[in-house]
Amino acid sequence: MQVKEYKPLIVAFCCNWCSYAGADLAGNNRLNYPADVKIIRVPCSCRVNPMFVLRAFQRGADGVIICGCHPGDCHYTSGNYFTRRRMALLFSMLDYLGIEKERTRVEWVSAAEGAKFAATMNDFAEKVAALGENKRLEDLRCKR
Amino acid sequence: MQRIGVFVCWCGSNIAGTVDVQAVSEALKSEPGVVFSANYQYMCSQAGQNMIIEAVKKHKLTGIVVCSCSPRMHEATFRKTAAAAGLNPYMVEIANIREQCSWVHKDMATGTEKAIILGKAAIAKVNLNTPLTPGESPVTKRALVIGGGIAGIQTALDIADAGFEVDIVEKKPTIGGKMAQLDKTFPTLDCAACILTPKMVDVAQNDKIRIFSYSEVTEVKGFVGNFDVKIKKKARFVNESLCTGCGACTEKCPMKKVPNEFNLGMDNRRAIYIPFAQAVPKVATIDPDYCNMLKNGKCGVCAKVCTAGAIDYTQKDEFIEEKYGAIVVATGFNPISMDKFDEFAYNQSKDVITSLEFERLTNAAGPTAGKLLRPSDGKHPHTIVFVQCVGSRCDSCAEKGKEYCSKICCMYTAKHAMLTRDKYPDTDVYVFYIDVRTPGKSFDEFYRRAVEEYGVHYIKGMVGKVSPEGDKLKVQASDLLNNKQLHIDADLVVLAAAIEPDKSARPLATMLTASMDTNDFFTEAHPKLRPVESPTAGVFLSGTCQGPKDIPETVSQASAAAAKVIGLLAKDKLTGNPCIASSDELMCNGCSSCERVCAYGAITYVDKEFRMPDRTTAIRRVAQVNPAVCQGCGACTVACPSGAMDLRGFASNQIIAEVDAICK
Amino acid sequence: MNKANENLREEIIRMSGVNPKKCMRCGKCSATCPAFDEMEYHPHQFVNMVESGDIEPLLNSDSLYKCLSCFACIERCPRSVEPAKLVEAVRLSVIRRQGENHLTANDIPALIDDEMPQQAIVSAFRKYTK
Amino acid sequence: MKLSYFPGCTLKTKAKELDFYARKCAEVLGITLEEIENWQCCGGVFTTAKTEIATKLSSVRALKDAKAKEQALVTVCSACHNVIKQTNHAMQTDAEFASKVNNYMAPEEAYNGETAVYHYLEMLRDLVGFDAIKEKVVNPLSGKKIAAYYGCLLLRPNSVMRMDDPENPKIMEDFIRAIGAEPVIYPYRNECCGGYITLESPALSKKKSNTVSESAQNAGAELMVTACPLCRYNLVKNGSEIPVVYFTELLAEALGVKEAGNE
Repeated sequence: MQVKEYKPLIVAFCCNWCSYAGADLAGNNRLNYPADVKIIRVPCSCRVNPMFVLRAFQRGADGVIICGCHPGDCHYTSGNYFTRRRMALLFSMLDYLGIEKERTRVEWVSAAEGAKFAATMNDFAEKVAALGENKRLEDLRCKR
Repeated sequence: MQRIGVFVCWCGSNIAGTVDVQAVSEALKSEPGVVFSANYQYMCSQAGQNMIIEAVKKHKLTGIVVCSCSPRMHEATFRKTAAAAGLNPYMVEIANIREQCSWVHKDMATGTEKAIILGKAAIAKVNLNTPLTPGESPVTKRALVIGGGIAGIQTALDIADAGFEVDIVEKKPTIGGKMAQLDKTFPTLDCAACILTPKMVDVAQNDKIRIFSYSEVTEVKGFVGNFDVKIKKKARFVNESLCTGCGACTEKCPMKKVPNEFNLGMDNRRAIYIPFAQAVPKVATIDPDYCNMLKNGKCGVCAKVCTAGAIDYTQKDEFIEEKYGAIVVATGFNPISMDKFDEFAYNQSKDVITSLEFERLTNAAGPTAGKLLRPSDGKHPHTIVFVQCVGSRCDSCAEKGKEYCSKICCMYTAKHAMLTRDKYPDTDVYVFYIDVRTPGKSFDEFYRRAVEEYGVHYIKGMVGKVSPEGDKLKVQASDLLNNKQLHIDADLVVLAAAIEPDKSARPLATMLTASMDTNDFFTEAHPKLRPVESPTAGVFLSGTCQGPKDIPETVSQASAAAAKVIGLLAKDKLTGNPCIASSDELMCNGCSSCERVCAYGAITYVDKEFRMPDRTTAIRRVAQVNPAVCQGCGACTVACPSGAMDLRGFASNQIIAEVDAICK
Repeated sequence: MNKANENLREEIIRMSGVNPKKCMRCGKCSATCPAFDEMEYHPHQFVNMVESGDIEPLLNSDSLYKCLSCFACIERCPRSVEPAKLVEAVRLSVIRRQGENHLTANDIPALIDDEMPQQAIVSAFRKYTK
Repeated sequence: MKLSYFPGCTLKTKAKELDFYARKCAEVLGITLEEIENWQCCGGVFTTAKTEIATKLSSVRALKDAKAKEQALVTVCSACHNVIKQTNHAMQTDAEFASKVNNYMAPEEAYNGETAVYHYLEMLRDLVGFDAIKEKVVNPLSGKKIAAYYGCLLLRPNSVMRMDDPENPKIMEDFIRAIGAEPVIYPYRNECCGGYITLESPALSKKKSNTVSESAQNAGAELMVTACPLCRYNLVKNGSEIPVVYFTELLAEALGVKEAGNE
C-alpha cells in the first residue's frame, strides 16, 4: 500500500452571487489558499441539502464549509437564513456523531471579500488539518 | 450516455503558467463519457470557439466541459457557442481552473492535480445534464397602480409616457394623497399644491391613464405579465360621467356637520362633497353614513339642485375585472394614532395637534384660510412647542410607537418652525429634539437657517408632560445640555407623530403574495440592488409603502418603479430562467413545506387525478411551481421531505456527482 | 473602567434588570420626573453614568433618596429603559452596606405627625433602610 | 360573589373609613368580601430590584391564600394594590424570582401568579358594572363637581397594572358619573403627590401636592376623590382648599349607607 502524505480534503459549497464571486476575487487578487479546498457552485447556500454534506463525509472529505451571502444580503432575500438554521442543526448532530465542530462551518463571504474568502479557507484548512483524517461516517468502500 | 468534449484553456500563461494543461486534457480523456479532449491557448477567442463547434460536429458531442476561467466570466459565451453548434446551451459546464486554481496556487504539481479534480467534477455533472428550455409567457401591456398619491401619480405618468396603458386605483374620492394636504415643501419651500395639482391634471388628461377613484382592489390572481385583478368601484351615488363638479350640491346639502377628513376633522363638510377644489376627478361623492336621503329617504336636495342630473341614490358598488402585466403598490402612509401618547394631552386639548394638522392650519385652503390660529379659541398662538420623535424610535417592548425613524419629521418640523417665525416674528418657537437628522441635499443648511436666521429655539431634550391649564398648555420638558427641567407655558403644541404604512397595505400584500416586514412596510426584492421591486415578480413598490420617505425620494422611487414596469411591458414575451425548481408529482405528498419557504410565492397546490397501481384513480394534492415566478434559489428542494422537489441545472444528483468526483 | 467599577456596574444592572444600552438619550425621564429639582443627578444621568461606570458620585449623592417611585419615567420612556429601577438598584447597593441605612427608627418621631398614615412610614423604610 | 379582601395596614388605622365603606358598599352591591386571615403589611411600596425577595413575601402569602380559596383578590388602597399586583406579575413572568419565593415559602403547591388581582374600582367596573351601580344609587350626588385623583400607583406601570389608559384614564370619572356627580378633568390627576417623600423632604411633597390640588381647583372641582391614604394625607396636610375624600365614602353616600355606618 502506498503511503501518502496526509492532505485534508475540503469541500466548499459557495453561493453563486456572493461567495463564489468572493472566491473569484481572491483569485483575481492572487490570494493563496490551500489547493485542498475544492469549490462547488450552488445558486444559493440554501440549495445545500444536508445530504450533500453527509455524502461528502461519507466519501472521505475531512471538512465541509458552506459559504453564503451575509445575513440580510441574500440574493434570494431569505435563503441564507434557512442555511443558518439547517446547518446549525446538522452540525450539532454531526458533532454528536463524532465529526468535530471544527470540520464544519458556515461562513458569510460577500462578493467584495476576496481577502476574507482566502483567510477563511486558510484558517479552515489549518483547523481541519490539525484534526487529521476524518474517519467517521466514511464509507470504506469508497476509500481513497 | 453523453458524448462529452473537454476543452482546456491556457488563458495565455494565466492558466498554463501554473497548470500543466496538456496533462489535464490527457488525464480527463479517460473519464466516463469523454470522447474528445483538447487544449488551446484562448478558448474564448473566435478560433477557440470554432474549435468547439467543429469538435461537436465531428465527434457528435452531446455535452461540453470547458476548463477555463470563472463561469461568471465566460459561461454565457460558451453557451452561445454550444447553441451555434446545435447543442442545447445548458449542456455546457465550466471548470473554474483560473480564479479558483491557477491564480491561487503557485506550484505546478498542486495546480495540475486540482485542475484535474475540478475537471472531473464538471464532467460528472455534465453526464447528468439535461437540455433545458427557458419557459415563455405572454405579457399584458397594461399596468395597475394601487394608490393615487404623488408616488402613484408619478409612476402612472412615467409609464403612460412610454406609451403603455395604466390604471390608477385610489380608495379616496380623489387622487392627490398626503401631498395634497401639505402646505409648503422642504427644503425649497415651494407650495405643494402648485407642484402637485398640475401633475394631477396631467393624469386626468392623459388618454393612457384611467383613474378608478373611490375604488379598491379586492382580488388578484395570476403572475408576472398576466395578473387578473378585480376592482371594486364603491357606489358614490353620483354618476361620474354626468357630474361637472360645479359644486352646487355641496353648497346646498343641509347636512353640514360631517367632520372633514381632508382637514383632519378640524372643520366640517357636507354629506355630499368634493374633498378639495383641485380634486381629480372633480366629481361629488355622497357619504352614505351621513346622507339623510340614503339613511331614511328624507331629503333629496342635491338631486334637485343638480342641473346635470348626476345624482343617483340607487347606485350600487360595481366590480371591474381587468388584466395587467405589472402591478405597482403605492399605498402610502398615515401618521400613527396619538391615543397611546396622552402624556402630550392630544386627546385632552384641541391645542395639541399633529404636524399634519399643523400643515392644514397653515395652508391657505385649510380650515383657517392659512392663518395660524389655535383650534380651541381661534387666537393667534404666541408660544409654540414642537415635539419630535413622538412614537418613532421606540423600543419594541414599549407597547407603543414604532422602532424605526420616521425620517421626514426633522425636516418638516424645521420647516414649520421656520415658516412660523417668518410669518409671525412675535412667536416663540421651541423644538425639542433627540437628534436632528438631515441627510439630504440642502437639508442641513435648511435646518441651520431655521436656527441661525429665524431664531427657532432648538433644545436637546424631550417633553415629558403637557398639562392643559386654563388657556395655556404647561409643557414640562428636559434641556439636557443645560441639565435643567424646563417649564414652558405654550399656546400650541405640535407633535411630530411617527408615520406608518396605510392599513390597506397588509390585506393587499396577502392578495399579491408580496412580503412585508414586521412594521407592514413592503419588502424589496433586494435592499440595495432591487429596491423598487417586490420579491414577487411583476409587483413593484413606489413611495412610502416600502419605508418612510420624503417627496423627492418618493418621486425618484416612483420613476424607478415606472422604469422597471416599462422594461417589463416592453417585452412581448417573458423568457424565464430555466434553472428553476420542479416537483415530481408522483413523489410529492402535498405537505406544503416547500410553499412555506418560498420567498416568491411561486409554489401553489393543485388537486390532481392520479392512476394508482391497482388501476383505480385517486385525487392527490401536489405542488406545482410557476416557472414565471420561480427564481431558482433551491430553498424548497431542501425543505421537501419526500425528495420530490428538485432544481433544474443544479439537481441533487448533479451536485452529489460533483461531491463524489471531488472526493474520489 | 476599572475592575471595581465594572463589578459594581454589572451588579446594578443585574439587580435592576435594566439594560442602559437601550437608552437613546432623549431625556424624557428627566422631563417627566417630579423630583427633578431636588436631585443633584437626574434620571437620564443615572442611566448614562451607570452605563459608563461612573457610579461613585451616584453612591454618595442625596439624589438616591429623592426618587418618589412614581414610575413616571418607567411609564413614559420610549426605549423601555426604566430609569427608576436603576436608581433603586444604586440606592440598594448603598443601604445594603452595614451602617448605611438612610433612615432609622429613632429618626421617626421627629418626622411624623398624628395624621400621617402608616403607609408613609413603611414605604420610607422600604426605600431607605435595610 | 365572594372575593378575598386585603385591607392593608393603613385601612385598619388612619384610613378606617376607606375600609369601612368599602365593605358596606360591597354588601349593598351583592359582593362578599372575605378578609384574608393573618394578612401582613404589603410594605407600602414595591421594590423593583430583582434581588429583593423577602419584601414581597407578604404579598405572595395573601395571593396564595386567595388562590387556595379559588377567589380573586381585591384591594382598596392604591399602594397595596400596586405592590400586590406587581408582585403577582413578577411571580407570573420572572421564573427565577418565582422559584426563589416558592423555595423559601415551600408551599404545598407552587404559586405562580394564578390569582386574579382587582382594585376595588376595577371590581366596580368589571364585576359589578357602573350601570348596575347607577341603578342602585338612591342618593345621587347630582351637580357635584368632583375631581378624581389617581396619583401614580393606580395606573403605573401600565404594562403590569393594566387598569386604564395611564395618561388619560377614565375609570374614576366613570365612577363619578355612576354616582350621579360630574367629573372634572384636570391634567395633574395622574401625577405624583410626593408620596413617602413627605418624611425625607416635606417641601417637595408640599410642592407636588399643591400643584395637584390647585390644578383640580382651577378646573372647577369642589371635591377631590382618591383611593390612597397617603395621597389624601399629602393633599390635606399641604393645604388643599377643597376637601379630599375616599371614593368608597362617596359611594356609600350615593348608595344611601353612609349615615348608617357613621361611627
